This record gives sequence, structure tokens and C-alpha cells, in this order.
Amino acid sequence: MSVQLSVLYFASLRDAAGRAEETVICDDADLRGLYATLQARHGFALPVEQLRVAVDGAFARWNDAPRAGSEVAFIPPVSGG
Amino acid sequence: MSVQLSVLYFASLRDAAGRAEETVICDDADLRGLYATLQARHGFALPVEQLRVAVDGAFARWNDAPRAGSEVAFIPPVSGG
Amino acid sequence: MHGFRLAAAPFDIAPLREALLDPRAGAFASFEGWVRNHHDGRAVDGLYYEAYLALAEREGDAVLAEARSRFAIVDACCVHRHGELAIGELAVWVGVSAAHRDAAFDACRYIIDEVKARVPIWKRERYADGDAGWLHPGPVADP
Amino acid sequence: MHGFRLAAAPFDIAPLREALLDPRAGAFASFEGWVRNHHDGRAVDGLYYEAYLALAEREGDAVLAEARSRFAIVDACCVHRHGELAIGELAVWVGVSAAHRDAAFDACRYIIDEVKARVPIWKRERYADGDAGWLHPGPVADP
Repeated sequence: MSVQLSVLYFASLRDAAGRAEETVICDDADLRGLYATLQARHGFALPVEQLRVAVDGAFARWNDAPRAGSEVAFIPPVSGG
Repeated sequence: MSVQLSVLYFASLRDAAGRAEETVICDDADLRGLYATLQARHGFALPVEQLRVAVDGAFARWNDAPRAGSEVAFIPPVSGG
Repeated sequence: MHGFRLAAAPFDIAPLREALLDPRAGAFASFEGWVRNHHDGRAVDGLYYEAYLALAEREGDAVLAEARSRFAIVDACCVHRHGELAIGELAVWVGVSAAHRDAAFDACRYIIDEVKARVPIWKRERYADGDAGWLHPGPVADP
Repeated sequence: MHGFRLAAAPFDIAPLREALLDPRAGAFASFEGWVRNHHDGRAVDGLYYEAYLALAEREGDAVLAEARSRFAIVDACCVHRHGELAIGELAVWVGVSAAHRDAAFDACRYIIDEVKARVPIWKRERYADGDAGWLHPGPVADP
């Protein structure tokens, strides 16, 4: 079953996707699958093992199911400070 | 042989001696002996092992000989910071 | 109690420090990250910090809460810049007050280490040779 | 290069910090000792710092020189008050700039530890119960 959600991109993921945000119709069973789909679409260099994932502004798990209307963010390795 | 020198007192040594500085005619062979003499005179509670000694604004050794005209300071355990 | 804050423009540290003054506190440790003119041997002209604002504030507050529970401190605060920064500009400020200096130093170090490791902020460096790039440290953190 | 200084009156820390700003420095650590309202369970009203000025400046400068040679820092500075201080007043300030935070933190900690251990400054605390006394830590340093 497809769900519609929005995806946020930051840093090098944003550069690769050419946008900061997009609306996605998602058929994937979990957030890991969603990243794989988008990685293939945009050619992201970062493997999923180096990322974290957040849903609606809080860290989530890769095997969580995508929820309709949610805001998913893929978090590349951080470099603040 | 006697030498005349000045002695500086700080913190609890100053309280016990009732003065910050005094001129002393010294017959002691070394600075350790000078402290023993002044400890007996003023009733200093601090044993020599807990003190350091300085001459003319630089740390010195207890077995240095007292020098005429020098300024000797007995340094109680410090508590700055 | 003070929290984690993201700042889009330069900020004053004097009021941040003053807010941590406390008659119970005998020690205050602070850390500042400044934009330096070199990185791994390359000359740097300036940098840009991007942040996932909502999550960064949440995660930054979590770091400060952990510091308060792990160390005997009175209070702690952290502010991190985002946007364009020039060489010498203040990128991050951490301040910690405590009764004693061990806790102040340890908590200050904990906060900056955790902020650098966990808070979703990304640095893009502009190099003097015209190149630029996002810093995404690998599984082994940079020294 | 900045040195160790004794101050007979309250001093501003902003210019001290600014003097340590340097384009090569990515990290700045500072420590402040404040007069707190308690010591070993006794309420404290205020305190007096006495210093052997000539030797304190010499020994403080030696501590800073050691920090510069032991740690990869850019610069360091320390100012210590003497005279009467009220609760909450700044007693000592240490600032260190460095390329990286390890050296900044380590040198800052080294400087305050050595200043407390070696520089001839003595603290006389006035307690709320009217008592007062010089602090002369014994062979085992206070925690």
C-alpha cells in the first residue's frame, strides 16, 4: 500500500538531490527501503549504515514503517562544533 | 657570623608574627635554621616541611645560607584559585 | 535552567555567562569553537553551517539534560551558530557552572563532544583554492 | 603572548578573551573561579586573597610557559584577583586558544591546577558565624 510523505534532505544529500524537500509516494515496507529507493533515484553516495533517520523531528528506527503525512529526514554524519 | 636580612610573613604566619615584615639578625647556618629560630620566637604552628622558602622573589632551598641584605619569605601552603 | 539554542546571527556571550552566575558555584568552565583558517592542511576561507533546526534543538537539549544528570553541576548552556561564518567567528559556545572545577570541566567537555557527535548540524568549508565541501566524518571520528 | 597578572580590583574578561582570538585557533577553553557561598559545609560571607606579588607573577608566568611547551596551544592568559572579594565575584580567570579542543581543555586544566598548587596566593574565608581563617591545605590537597 502506498503512502504519501515528505522527505527532507540536508548537506551533501541535498546537493545530490538538488532540493531540500520533496513529496514522495512510498511503497517501501520500512524507512530503510525508502532510503534505498531514493538513493537509487538521486545517486546518494552515503551508505545507509552511515546515516540516521528521523520522523517528525525525532530520531526513528530504520525498520519503522513509513507513515502517511509524516516528515522523514535522512541525517548524514554530522559536523557541527 | 651574623647577617642582617629582612623576612616577609604571609597569611597565618603574618597573623602569628603580628607583622608583615621584620629585620632579623641571623646566626643560623641555613634558611631551615632561620625558620626554626623564628618559629620558636613567634610560635608558628606550621612545620617547616609544609613550607617553601624564597629569597629575593625566587624560590630557594632550605639549606641555602642566609645572605646579608636579602629578603627571605616563608611560603605557607597556598590556597589561590 | 538554560537550554540549547541555535543562532542565525552572531550572538553575545556576556549575557549567556551572566545567566550562569550562581552563589553556589565556585567554578565556571566554558568552551568556544571558532572558525579557523585551516583544516587538514588546507587553507579555509569561511564556512557554512546547515542545521535541522527542530531536531538539533531537541538533541541539544537532550545533551544538556544528560550533562546535568551525570555531573554535579549547577547549570549549563550551549549556543550554536548556523548560516555563513567568516574566519575567526564564533561557531559554538558552551558554559557550565558548578560548585567544583572537576564537574565544570568534565561537563563542558561532555557537552561539546556530544554536540559534535550527535546534533544534526553540518559544516561546509570553502577552501582558498575555490573548492568547497560538506564534512561528513566517517565511522571513525576525526581527531 | 600573554602572561600571568594579579589584579587588585575587579577586571573585565572580554578584552582578555579578545586578545587570545587568532585565525589559527579553532578552540578556546576558559575557566573562572568564583567566590562561592559555602566551603566544607560552612556558609561563607566573603574572602580575602593575599599574594606575594613579585613571586606570584614569576611563578604564574612559569606555569603559563610550561603550558605553552607541553600542549599544542596558540596562547594562554591567567589573571588572579587579590584583596577583598564578595560572594559571586570573579577570583581567577584562565583562557587558552588552540587549533584543537584537546589541547585547549588540557592546557586550561593544567594552568588552573598548577596556579592553585604553586602560586603564592592565600585565601582567608569569612564565615557567616563570624569566624574567619586562612586556608593552608595540608600535604594531601583538598579535593
